[in-house]
Amino acid sequence: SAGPGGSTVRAAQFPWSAAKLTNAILAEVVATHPELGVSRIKTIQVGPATAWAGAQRGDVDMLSEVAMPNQEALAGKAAERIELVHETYGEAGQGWFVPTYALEPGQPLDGLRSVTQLNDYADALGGRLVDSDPSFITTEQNTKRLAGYGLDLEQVTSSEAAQLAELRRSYERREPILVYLYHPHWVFEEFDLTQLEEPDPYQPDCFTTGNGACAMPAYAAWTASSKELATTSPRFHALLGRFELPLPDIEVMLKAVDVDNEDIEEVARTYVAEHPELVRTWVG
Amino acid sequence: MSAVSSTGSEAAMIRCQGLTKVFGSGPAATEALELSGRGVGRTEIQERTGVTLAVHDVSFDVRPGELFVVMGLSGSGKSTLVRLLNRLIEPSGGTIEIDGRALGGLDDAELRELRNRRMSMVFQHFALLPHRTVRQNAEYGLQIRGGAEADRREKGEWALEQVGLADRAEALPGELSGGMQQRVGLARALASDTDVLLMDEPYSALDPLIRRDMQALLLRLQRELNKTVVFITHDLNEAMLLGDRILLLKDGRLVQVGTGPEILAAPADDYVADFVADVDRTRVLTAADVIHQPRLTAHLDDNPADLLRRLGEAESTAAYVLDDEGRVLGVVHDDWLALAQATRTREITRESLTDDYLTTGADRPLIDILQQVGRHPVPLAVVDDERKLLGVVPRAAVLAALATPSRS
Amino acid sequence: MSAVSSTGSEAAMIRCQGLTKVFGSGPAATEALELSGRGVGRTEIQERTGVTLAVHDVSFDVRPGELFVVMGLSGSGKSTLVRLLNRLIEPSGGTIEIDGRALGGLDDAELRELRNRRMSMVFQHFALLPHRTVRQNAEYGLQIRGGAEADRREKGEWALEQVGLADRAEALPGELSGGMQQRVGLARALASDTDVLLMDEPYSALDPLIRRDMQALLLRLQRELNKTVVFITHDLNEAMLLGDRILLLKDGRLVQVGTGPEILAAPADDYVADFVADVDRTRVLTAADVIHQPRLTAHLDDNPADLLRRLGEAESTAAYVLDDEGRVLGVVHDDWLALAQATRTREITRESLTDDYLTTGADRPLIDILQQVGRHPVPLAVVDDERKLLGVVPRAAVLAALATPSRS
Amino acid sequence: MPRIELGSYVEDFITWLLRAIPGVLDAISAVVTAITDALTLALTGPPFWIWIPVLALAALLVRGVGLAVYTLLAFLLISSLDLWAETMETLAVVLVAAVIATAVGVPLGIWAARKRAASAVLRPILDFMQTTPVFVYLIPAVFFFGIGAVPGVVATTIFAIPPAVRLTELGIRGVDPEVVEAAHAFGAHPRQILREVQLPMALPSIMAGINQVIMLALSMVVVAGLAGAGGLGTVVVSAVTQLDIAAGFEGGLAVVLLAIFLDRITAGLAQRPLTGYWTKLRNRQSAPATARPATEPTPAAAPAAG
Amino acid sequence: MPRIELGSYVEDFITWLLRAIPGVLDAISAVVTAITDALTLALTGPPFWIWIPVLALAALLVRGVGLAVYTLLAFLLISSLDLWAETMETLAVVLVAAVIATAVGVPLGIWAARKRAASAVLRPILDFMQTTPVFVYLIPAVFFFGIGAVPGVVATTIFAIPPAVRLTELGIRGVDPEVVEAAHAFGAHPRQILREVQLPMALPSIMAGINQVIMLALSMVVVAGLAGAGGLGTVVVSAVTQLDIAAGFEGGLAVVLLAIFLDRITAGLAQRPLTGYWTKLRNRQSAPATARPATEPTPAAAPAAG
Ligand SMILES: Nc1ncnc2c1ncn2[C@@H]1O[C@H](COP(=O)(O)OP(=O)(O)OP(=O)(O)O)[C@@H](O)[C@H]1O
Ligand SMILES: Nc1ncnc2c1ncn2[C@@H]1O[C@H](COP(=O)(O)OP(=O)(O)OP(=O)(O)O)[C@@H](O)[C@H]1O
Ligand SMILES: [Mg+2]
Ligand SMILES: [Mg+2]
Repeated sequence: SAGPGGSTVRAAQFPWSAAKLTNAILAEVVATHPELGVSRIKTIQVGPATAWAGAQRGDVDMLSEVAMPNQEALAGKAAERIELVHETYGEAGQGWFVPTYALEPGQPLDGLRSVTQLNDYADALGGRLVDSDPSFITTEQNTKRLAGYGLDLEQVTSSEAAQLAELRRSYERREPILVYLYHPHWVFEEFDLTQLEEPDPYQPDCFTTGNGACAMPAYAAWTASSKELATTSPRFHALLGRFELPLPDIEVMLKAVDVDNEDIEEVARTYVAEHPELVRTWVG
Repeated sequence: MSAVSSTGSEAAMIRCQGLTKVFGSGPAATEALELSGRGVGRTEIQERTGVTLAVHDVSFDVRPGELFVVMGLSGSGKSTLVRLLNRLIEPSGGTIEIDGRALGGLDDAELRELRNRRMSMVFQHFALLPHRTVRQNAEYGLQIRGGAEADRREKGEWALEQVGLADRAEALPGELSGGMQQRVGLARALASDTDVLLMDEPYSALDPLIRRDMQALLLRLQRELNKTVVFITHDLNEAMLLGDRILLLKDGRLVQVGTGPEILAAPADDYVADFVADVDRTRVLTAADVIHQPRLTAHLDDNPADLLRRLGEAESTAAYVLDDEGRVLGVVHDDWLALAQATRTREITRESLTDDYLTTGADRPLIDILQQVGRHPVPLAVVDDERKLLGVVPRAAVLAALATPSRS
Repeated sequence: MSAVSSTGSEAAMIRCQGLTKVFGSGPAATEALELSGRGVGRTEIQERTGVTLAVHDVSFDVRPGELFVVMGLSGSGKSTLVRLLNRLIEPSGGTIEIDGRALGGLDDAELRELRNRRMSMVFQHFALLPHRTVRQNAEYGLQIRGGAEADRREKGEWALEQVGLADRAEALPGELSGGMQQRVGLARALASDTDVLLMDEPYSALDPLIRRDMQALLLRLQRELNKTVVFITHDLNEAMLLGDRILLLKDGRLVQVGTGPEILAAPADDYVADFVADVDRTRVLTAADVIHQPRLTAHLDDNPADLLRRLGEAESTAAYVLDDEGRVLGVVHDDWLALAQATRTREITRESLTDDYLTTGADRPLIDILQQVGRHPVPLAVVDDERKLLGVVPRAAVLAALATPSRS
Repeated sequence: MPRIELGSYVEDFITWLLRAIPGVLDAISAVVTAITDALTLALTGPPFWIWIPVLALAALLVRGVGLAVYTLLAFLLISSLDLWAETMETLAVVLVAAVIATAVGVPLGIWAARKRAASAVLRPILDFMQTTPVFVYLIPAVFFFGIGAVPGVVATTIFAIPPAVRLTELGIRGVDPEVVEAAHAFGAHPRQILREVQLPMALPSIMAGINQVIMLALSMVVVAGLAGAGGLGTVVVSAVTQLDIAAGFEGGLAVVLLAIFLDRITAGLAQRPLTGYWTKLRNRQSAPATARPATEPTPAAAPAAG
Repeated sequence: MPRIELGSYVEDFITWLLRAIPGVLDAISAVVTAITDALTLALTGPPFWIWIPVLALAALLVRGVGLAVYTLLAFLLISSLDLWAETMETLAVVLVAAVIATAVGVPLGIWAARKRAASAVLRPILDFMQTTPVFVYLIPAVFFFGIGAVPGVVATTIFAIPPAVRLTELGIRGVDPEVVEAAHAFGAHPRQILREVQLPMALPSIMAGINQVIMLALSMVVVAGLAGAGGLGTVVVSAVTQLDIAAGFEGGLAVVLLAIFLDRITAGLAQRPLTGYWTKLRNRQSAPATARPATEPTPAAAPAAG
């Protein structure tokens, strides 16, 4: 919809900081570059499922921070209207982590380095892998990995919030815990965590036809855009096709937002101001 | 037993034919009716079928302007009967006509119209609206009827004044004593100003003074506005005082219907006799009930000597002297007669008559004439409006009438 | 006015001193009390302060085994008064002692104990437990008391039989008629078998027959088990029949307290007179109330000639003959006396006496002696247990006593 | 057991529905959106220092000084937590949902109280409405009505209707049958009996139902947030995903303060006699006119909602 | 407005609490876990074809043939949807939460009915319990009790208590004061009055409260799943987050079938006279003994929970 100073873009905003940051950066870029023909990015905060359900109807024009391959199935259902346009960042690592303090000498997990050793530490870990949301694709992958590695651990799923709360609880009590986590995440800024080594790297068929005894695939975030946007705001659509953020930058910003409680818009503004070349590559 | 009057049915305000109500439903109810038809008692029916036969085959007429009293043992079906009359409960059998219209044939709107404009009811347990003030309760029937606020206000005010609660108009029912609550229920029915009043023990919680006022009020309303009233009471004296006719129920069946004195004089069975035994006869019985033919009356042209002889035979000392139309002129005493005989006077002179006698009307209750009976040598004279002698009331007759047939 | 008997206070079962209850609280209540102290009427207090003075400065004693009746206008504070007696409502002022113990000093447990074991209550509006059967309602007091199931069952059964509801024991209160519900409330109080019974219009919904039975039951219980009863009623005849003494309330104040005949004979004011005007005197008044000194009695050794002269002076034709202890031997007639005078007989012989007379006890109600009064030349004789002549009842006296002082 | 593919039939049905009656759905959506937006605009448009006195005044009129003070402090606290706008957005959604739920629930409850059959049919439906996890119908709701306030309002309304129905039914069934009988005896129309006898006498129960409607509506704030309704739900969800107890608590506190305010206001509206200043004012005004204070009969009020 | 950092104080307080009383928290956690686990084990241990007849029999005894048939069909449907184990896990959590909520809520309701002050104090607390978004206290609950069934039970219980309190209070306040007065007049102890007069007479209202407790507990299934309690919540969340309407609907349906079952069972337990076969059996047994059927006085029942 075209306004006096350009059109308004409706962006779904997932309720986590990375998504908010991405949208804030895009909004800042749009504001400082009127030639993009977008007067405003109107964000609507929604959960992924609702967002994609709305996307199927054409309620949103773009989605940022689309976690892949987690939301692949969701995105598939909206493919008629919306397509994934570009990877914002990739090669984000994920895997199983333990608190670093627990690895120290004399601590319960002293000597734990690799996932293959986990059966020896099952008792210390309460026999649990504290996984995240049951709907994550990684939850399925972790199930296969537990079987593949022959680990005798219970896979506890709840929600990301509960999982992180459990992590904090263990931290407070200085207890050992095994959690699945992914980058980029503020949690790494707040807690000192160590990722367990994986003997075998990720193979594409590992979780489909393979035995599941392999590392987790790298994680990526994408930007998705409605096909309509290409006609209503072609320049902005083109920008989305080039929009990328370096992973370390994101983690720095996440720390500022989530750990130091800085204002998201402020962080985004500073970032845009301090990275003119990056912005120029986006704007083209 | 049927109490349908033989005079034209178009005259009846309320007419019930074979009215029956069974509490309970299904085959048990049918069985109960059938058992009852075979004369099985209510308690036994209750035990055998589990349903209660509250009213069974009751027929009666209430004439317009009649004050019709219903009495009976506790649980004999009186409340059920009046509830049937405005179809608050549907009869299991029988028909009811109000002013010639069959109640069963009315649709909802007509029934509402009838209840609202023709009949109003006073409930045994008051059934006031607890969240409304006394005034609002009193105005309830009118409010349903709709119409001008001012008129409603006025009638409500009037009704509350009648029952003596005008000063508590803004109180809530919960703040009133039992008798006051009952009077609010009364005011609600009165304010509606309907032809027919159904009153279920309306005065049971009232003290004697207020009750007396309420009785007078009801009689006045009936007389002046020709209201038809069906009135349930347990107070025999009240029933006798108010009731044009009294209906007696027993175990849901009609036992007797008639005027108070009729029932007193000829109870249908021992139950009725026992029921009315406690009545205060000084208030129920009237002069007419104890009237006797005078043993001896004289005329002015009677021969004194002759009269004196008859007096002696009758063991009396004096006699009423009447004129040709039978009007009382006075009393002649034996001493004057003896004198007249001695002086050979041939006729009784007007001057010889004394006025040491008393008269009363035939409809006066005994309580009013007790003082006058036996004050004089001649018994109390019962006269009509023209002072014609109808009879006399001897002292002994009063005492005999007042005494109850002794209970076993 | 105080009704505290002067005889020793230790004799009182219930003793109230200056009992006062104001519905409402705070300064308005204080003001109301103060206004009332200055003699301002209740209606005015109500209007000025908004609170109701339900009971004000009432003092009385109830003796053990006494049947104490409370009467008064609707709203005069009767229900409030009995509720004060078992502290269902806290008095605003005054004290109550039950069997010598101040009610105000009891702690909760003692109060419960007292209510459970010493007093039971019949409520004006029944207040049955709607979710329990008639039987369970009747057993309620006992169930609270605890104790053997069988005993409870037996007493409950007994009480239900007394009130004639044994066959409805498994019904729920909602399925009963008004009078039946009232009798369940009665059974509940009776089953508890306590010394003191507080009864708030317990018979108001009963028909005459059952009511008569219940009255007899109460009198029997009182006589045989020496129960102390505080009984509220609006039925004057009931009050007179049952009440050893009657207390009359008006606007929360005590107006008069005394026995029925006392009140009838000497009403404290017009209110009381008016209140009792409607009473059925044939049942309230006894022979003792209409007793007269005989104008003439004779002894066997009286001179017949002498006696005949006295008889003539008294305008009588016969006289009672008594022995030396004053016992009635028989009646002597003027014709025998005339004969004796002619034959110069010096004494009255036993053979000359006739037995055409009737006797009665002093406590018989007039209704029972009406038939006997005036049947004979001698008036009805009132005698004590040893046939000593206490007096006579002339016909005129009965009629005069029955007549009401006429109302304006 | 053979696997029954019940779910897919339902999914097909929903898809079919979506194609069959898009007009209707869009119309509903448009109406609800318009109302909610208008209300939101009205509430968020004027700044907090205008609204707070207005709300406090309303509290004063309806209930009295106590609630007015509470209102003042509570809303000041909310705005000092920087949650004013979000709270007003939530208030708009909750008001719309609660009014709809009451308007639907109370009549259904009346119906259920009158007809045993209606009650029997409604009961499992109410169980269904209350226990189907909102997430289940949130997605179809988004399909039907699009992202935004509408699916939130719809989900909230569905969840909040049952207590209104249940407690209305309970209340009306509990009314003394003799009083109802008396009303019949005076020829009252069932409508009149309902309005003048049953509803007023069932009022405590109905008000408990409305209280629950409001509480349940507020408890759905977060879910409404997930569907894009904005408001405090958004705040809470973000806070929770960031494990930010502080922000989450503040968001929750704002909801609770709002809940207490609404609870008290509705309770105040139902109270007989009214204790608020409005009544006092009215009485004071009418006094000189009629020369007798408080003779004005308090109108027997139907409950706050229709 | 100056920004008040209320949230951080609370966060600090929670953290402090966690450090100060870990023993207490662990004990609570252990007890609730033990109960829930035992119940879960009992429910999920035996296969469905053992449990279904047992449940149907219970339905028959408590309520009658109708509910027995429903129970049979409903649970067969659930197991044919492959949701048997999840449903039983959910049932365990819901039962524990509902029993605790009733056991806490009804006494609080009694207290509130007796003392105006208690009622006034409780009211905002109840508002708080019902409207604080569960997500807000879910995180502290996980802090305190660890991931698993316990925070789910705790959150569910907190959310489900208020209707029990409110409706118990409403019911007891609605009891005819004259009947209570009569009980006093016969020297009944307040405890006896409560048990024999107030509770039985308030039963319809209290049962409506317990119904709401169960409904609200079931409506929290998903939230319990978010805290790691497993059961149907997990099914629904996974389905919904993947836009799998079919699976979501099936999960929701299982919850609803369970809800209807529990609703009817509790309603059956409260009904007077009892209509189930248990009563009929008992009557039939007692008949020859006393030679008169149905003379056995039905014990005036206190509500299902104490
Ligand atoms: N709960 C109450 N609140 C306010 N006023 C009350 C309350 N109960 C009684 N009253 C008032 O107290 C007065 C006395 O009432 P009470 O019930 O004692 O009268 P009563 O003599 O028993 O009358 P009745 O014969 O009609 O039963 C009445 O004016 C009544 O309005
Ligand atoms: N709702 C009901 N359900 C079952 N039985 C009932 C019902 N109402 C009345 N009955 C029964 O019907 C019979 C007649 O009751 P009704 O109320 O008509 O008596 P009544 O003559 O008015 O008695 P009372 O003088 O005691 O008021 C009684 O046996 C009663 O138990
Ligand atoms: Mg009756
Ligand atoms: Mg009274």
